[in-house]
Amino acid sequence: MEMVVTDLAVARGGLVVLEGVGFTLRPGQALVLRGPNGIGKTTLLRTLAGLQPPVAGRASVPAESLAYSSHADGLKATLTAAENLVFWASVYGTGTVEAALAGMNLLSLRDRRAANLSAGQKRRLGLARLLVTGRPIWVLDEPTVSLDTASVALFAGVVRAHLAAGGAALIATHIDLGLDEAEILDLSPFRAAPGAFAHGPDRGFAEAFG
Amino acid sequence: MEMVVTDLAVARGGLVVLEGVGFTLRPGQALVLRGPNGIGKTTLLRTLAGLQPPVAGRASVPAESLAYSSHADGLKATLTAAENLVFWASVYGTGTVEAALAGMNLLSLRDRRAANLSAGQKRRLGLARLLVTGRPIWVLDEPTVSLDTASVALFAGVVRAHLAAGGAALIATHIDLGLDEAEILDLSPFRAAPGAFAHGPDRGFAEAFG
Amino acid sequence: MMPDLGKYAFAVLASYGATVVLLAALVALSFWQRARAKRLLDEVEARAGKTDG
Amino acid sequence: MSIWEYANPKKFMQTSAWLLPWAVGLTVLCLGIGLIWGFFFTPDDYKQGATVKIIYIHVPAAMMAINVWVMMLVTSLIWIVRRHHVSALAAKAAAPIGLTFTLIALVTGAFWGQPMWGTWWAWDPRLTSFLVLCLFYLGYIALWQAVENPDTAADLTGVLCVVGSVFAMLSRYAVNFWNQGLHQGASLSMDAKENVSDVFWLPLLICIAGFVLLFIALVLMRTRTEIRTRRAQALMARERLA
Amino acid sequence: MIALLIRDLRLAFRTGGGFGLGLAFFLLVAVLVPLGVGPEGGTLGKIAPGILWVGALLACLLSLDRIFALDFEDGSLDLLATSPLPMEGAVAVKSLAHWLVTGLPLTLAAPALGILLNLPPAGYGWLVLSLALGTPALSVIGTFGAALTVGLKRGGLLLSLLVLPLYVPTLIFGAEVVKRGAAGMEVATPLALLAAITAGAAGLLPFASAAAIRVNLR
Amino acid sequence: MIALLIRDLRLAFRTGGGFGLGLAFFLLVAVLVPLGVGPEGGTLGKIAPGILWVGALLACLLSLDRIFALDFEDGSLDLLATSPLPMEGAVAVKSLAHWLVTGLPLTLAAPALGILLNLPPAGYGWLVLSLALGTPALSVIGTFGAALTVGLKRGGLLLSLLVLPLYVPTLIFGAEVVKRGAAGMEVATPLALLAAITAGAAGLLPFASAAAIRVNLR
Ligand code: HEM
Ligand SMILES: Nc1ncnc2c1ncn2[C@@H]1O[C@H](COP(=O)(O)OP(=O)(O)OP(=O)(O)O)[C@@H](O)[C@H]1O
Ligand SMILES: Nc1ncnc2c1ncn2[C@@H]1O[C@H](COP(=O)(O)OP(=O)(O)OP(=O)(O)O)[C@@H](O)[C@H]1O
Ligand SMILES: [Mg+2]
Ligand SMILES: [Mg+2]
Repeated sequence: MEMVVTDLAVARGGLVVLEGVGFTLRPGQALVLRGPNGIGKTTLLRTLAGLQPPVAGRASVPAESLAYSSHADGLKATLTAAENLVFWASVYGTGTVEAALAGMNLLSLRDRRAANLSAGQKRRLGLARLLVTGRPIWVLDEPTVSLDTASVALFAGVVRAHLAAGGAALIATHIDLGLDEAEILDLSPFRAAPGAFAHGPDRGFAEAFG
Repeated sequence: MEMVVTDLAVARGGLVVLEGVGFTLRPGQALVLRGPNGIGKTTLLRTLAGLQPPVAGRASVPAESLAYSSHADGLKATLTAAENLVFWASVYGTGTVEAALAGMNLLSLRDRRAANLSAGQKRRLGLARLLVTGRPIWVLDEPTVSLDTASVALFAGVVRAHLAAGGAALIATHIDLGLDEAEILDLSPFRAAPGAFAHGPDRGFAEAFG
Repeated sequence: MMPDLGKYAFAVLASYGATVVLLAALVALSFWQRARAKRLLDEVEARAGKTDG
Repeated sequence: MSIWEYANPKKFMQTSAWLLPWAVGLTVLCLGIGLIWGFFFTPDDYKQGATVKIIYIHVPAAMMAINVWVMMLVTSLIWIVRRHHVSALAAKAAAPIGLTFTLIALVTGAFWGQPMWGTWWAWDPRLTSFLVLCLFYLGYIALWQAVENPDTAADLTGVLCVVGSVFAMLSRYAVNFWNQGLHQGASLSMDAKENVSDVFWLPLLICIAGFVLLFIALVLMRTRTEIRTRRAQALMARERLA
Repeated sequence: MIALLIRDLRLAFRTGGGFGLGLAFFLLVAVLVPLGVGPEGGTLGKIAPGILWVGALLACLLSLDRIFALDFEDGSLDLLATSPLPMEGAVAVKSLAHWLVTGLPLTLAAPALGILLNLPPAGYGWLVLSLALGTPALSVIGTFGAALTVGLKRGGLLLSLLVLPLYVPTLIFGAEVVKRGAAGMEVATPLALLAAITAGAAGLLPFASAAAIRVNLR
Repeated sequence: MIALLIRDLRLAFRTGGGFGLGLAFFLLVAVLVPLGVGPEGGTLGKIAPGILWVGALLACLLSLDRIFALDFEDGSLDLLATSPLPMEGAVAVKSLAHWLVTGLPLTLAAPALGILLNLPPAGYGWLVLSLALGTPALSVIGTFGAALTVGLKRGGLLLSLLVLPLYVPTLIFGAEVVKRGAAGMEVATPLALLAAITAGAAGLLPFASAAAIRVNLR
């Protein structure tokens, strides 16, 4: 259940943005990705989630162990909070959603349609989805956007419980989550040099023109 | 150029969420709205922007003086950063967009399509729109979502310059903007009591059965 | 009793039949909706009465 | 006391509770007399034979199909101008009734057309404009159902009803222009005798009254349902807040 | 206002949803109908005016939901509503942009498709004229339907249901002009009525559309 | 997989985009064509099989972009792609849901519309049979088109353009079945071809669609 990333290079829009990224994520560990806007955090996380291929290097992610959460929440506006979760619970073949609703303090909103939630409430629901995946490795892209202080603390508690249960979490964020035990990985040193292009997805092209 | 709000009640989804809100926003002043998720910040700001009618009370906003920025950025993915701004500049009848691009540190991205910007870069572009409106009163809903620390500081500087030039700003946010001179208005005390219903949009129906 | 409708029996009876079916459906729908609304309102009012008198 | 008092939901509930049994009773009486008289005790027409008995449903349904839309137009306008909730809800309650009447007119017309014109359906102007009316009803009902917030829905459907009325009239005219039809002219015009003979005339009138009363009874009942639902929604919203 | 027009046109070109695609759909209808109906020239020639008009109408219809939906989703519509542009003006400009991108190219391309459908030679002029007079009404009415359904998240179908009955008079008069023209009969009456509908719709409907949008943004 | 099917069906009902509206559009085409073409029963009866098939095809087409677009926009598609569901299965389920919501009700309602278009009586059975056999192919092929265009932000038109040529064989054979059936000729050959297209498309296209989606999410 270890995620090992070695010398990874990732590209966005045909352009290498990060290269040489390497780290290991062990059970019980939380790793916070930091870096200025546009450095490539989202790109890196999407690559790890298997949504796009890496340009170079390897990311070994144990099969069927990863839950990804993106900038968007993937909520269906016309379904209620509970129905949204039940769907994901059955896709992942896990059981009940009560624990997840309780965990993100959503019990009172369970029969409210997602369309009628405020920005922060939607986000809480999106995060509750992680709890029903039953997956050990969480890969989260700015999970606390729009959350108030109380909810951020609640979320930190949820992550801590997940780590204590042997899970791991990789979190890209700009704000402080109050997860003091988390390691921090600053991506700035891995910003791809302009020359990285020569090894990028257009390598064949670069060579073709010398 | 003063915005005076007295005893305002606002509703969302046919339900009064805040009542008795009152404050005055004078030139040169910044007011930060705080409150937990779901208290009704977005609803209040939309009401002030004139997008929905208030349930009770008055908001006197000087005509043609307000610029609103919502959770969403209103960017067109296929237009470049500069084209997006030029459009708003001509809608508001102001001149050039160079100052705005420079102000939000977007000069290097000016010919990049909005679709190819990262989450934080998009947000910066969305905020640059405020600079081309030429409006004195800014009404901003969580403007710093997805911004990194440097960009938050940049934005705080922009707001400070706006205030110094006689503008005013009303900002709903969960995080600290580093605007120490701003006053803070906590909305929690204004949460509507269930009885507020009797003055709400459903008054007729409350009476219907006595 | 039954009038002799001759060769037009089908047209006439089908018209009356279809009308009865359509009207019955509308009336049934109305009663069903009425019952549902009443039940819902009674429930909600009972709850409201408990919480804030 | 002004007439607008009745636009208060409470007042409306009281008045309609009193009115409804009368409306139901009169409906049963009129429809019973009219239909039984028409079906059993009128002679066959010399040209149309027994099919003339369809007239007792077809004509009242056709007339009411149009009149219900007119009523919806009026109540929509009242909602738009004076914002009385009951008015908007009455329009919402009336739409399915209008749709049913339109369908009855279409179906009985089709059954009538088969022996008379030798076809179930012809693109006759009057028939066509009824089909268009049917579409208007469907769109109106679908829009009510699509919008969640009841006031928003009332506003949008109100605007649709007003604009739709104008276009419904235009289509009526267009369709007349497009095709000269097979259909009967108006028979209830000034000089009734010229069109429908006396024997059919009186039971037909009673049936028309019966359909009007049926509409009144149904619309009262359905408006009461809508008011109850609306009140329940309001209370549930209040509950959520608490 | 001009800025909005330019932006909308530019967006239509950039996203490839412009001229090319409206036309392509029209072309495809003109191709599919003979495929479905069968190739006899006589039948085709008779139904050509009607099919061409129905095709133009459907091509219009398909692109209606994009008039406001994209602006609503990305929040621009909120921002436009709080901008100094009057909503009525914005709505009118959006109708105009839709017509420039859909109705106008359809009108220009119609004669070519007339050939595919064996339209009688006398009909070509009237086809172009009737489309030129009638398609603006389609855009304006469609904008109204789009305004009613903006934010309802249900694709084009509810919109189609609402808009199609409103299209009936335009369709009838439009097709009638071509049919009569092709048969050499007089066309002044339907032509005048078509023009009247377009003028009336363009003059009045933007107000209704603007009201609907304001309600939907609430 | 069943969870996905249930969710998609539930969404279709909740958003009102279900049975009612697909049908409504089909009805509208059946109404508009006579309005455009003119009311003579003979002409209408002759073109009825073709028009009904073209109408079913367009009704299908209009709802195609909703198969993936909504899931893409709100991020669910990313999440589905990283879930344990194989993408091929998810795509097949989505085609099935689309057919249940569109193709099936169209098939059931077609005879009523046959009346409006003066379809000859012998054609009704064949109309239903051909639609029942052919509409699944429309859904599967349409899903492929939707997979190709997901995320391209350009409304239904590009999608229509891509998909319509793929629909041509289904349309031709389907309409041919009805036409021959209505005329009392033998229909075995087009019917067999129609069934073959559906079987082939349903068996193979989901793989292509899944591949297209994976590429589009990259
Ligand atoms: C589906 C088809 C039909 C529709 C939608 C339809 C519709 C109508 C309408 C709108 C009226 C006018 C009521 C009024 O304004 O007073 C009417 C009246 C009438 N219809 Fe039909 N009709 C249909 C078929 C037929 C057929 C096939 C016949 C008989 C051959 C027929 C016979 C009459 C007669 C005798 C009247 C009374 C004339 C009058 O009071 O105006 N209708 N129908
Ligand atoms: N389609 C594209 N074509 C070219 N460049 C792109 C494209 N999409 C994104 N980029 C660029 O790739 C870089 C990485 O973007 P990414 O979204 O991964 O950044 P991020 O670290 O997540 O930033 P943020 O904190 O703002 O979310 C950015 O500089 C962005 O401008
Ligand atoms: N359509 C709706 N129907 C009913 N209630 C709604 C609807 N939309 C929002 N609400 C509720 O109204 C309240 C106010 O929402 P609003 O978006 O204004 O909150 P907010 O203060 O902006 O929250 P956040 O910080 O999470 O953005 C919330 O409790 C929300 O759940
Ligand atoms: Mg990012
Ligand atoms: Mg908010």
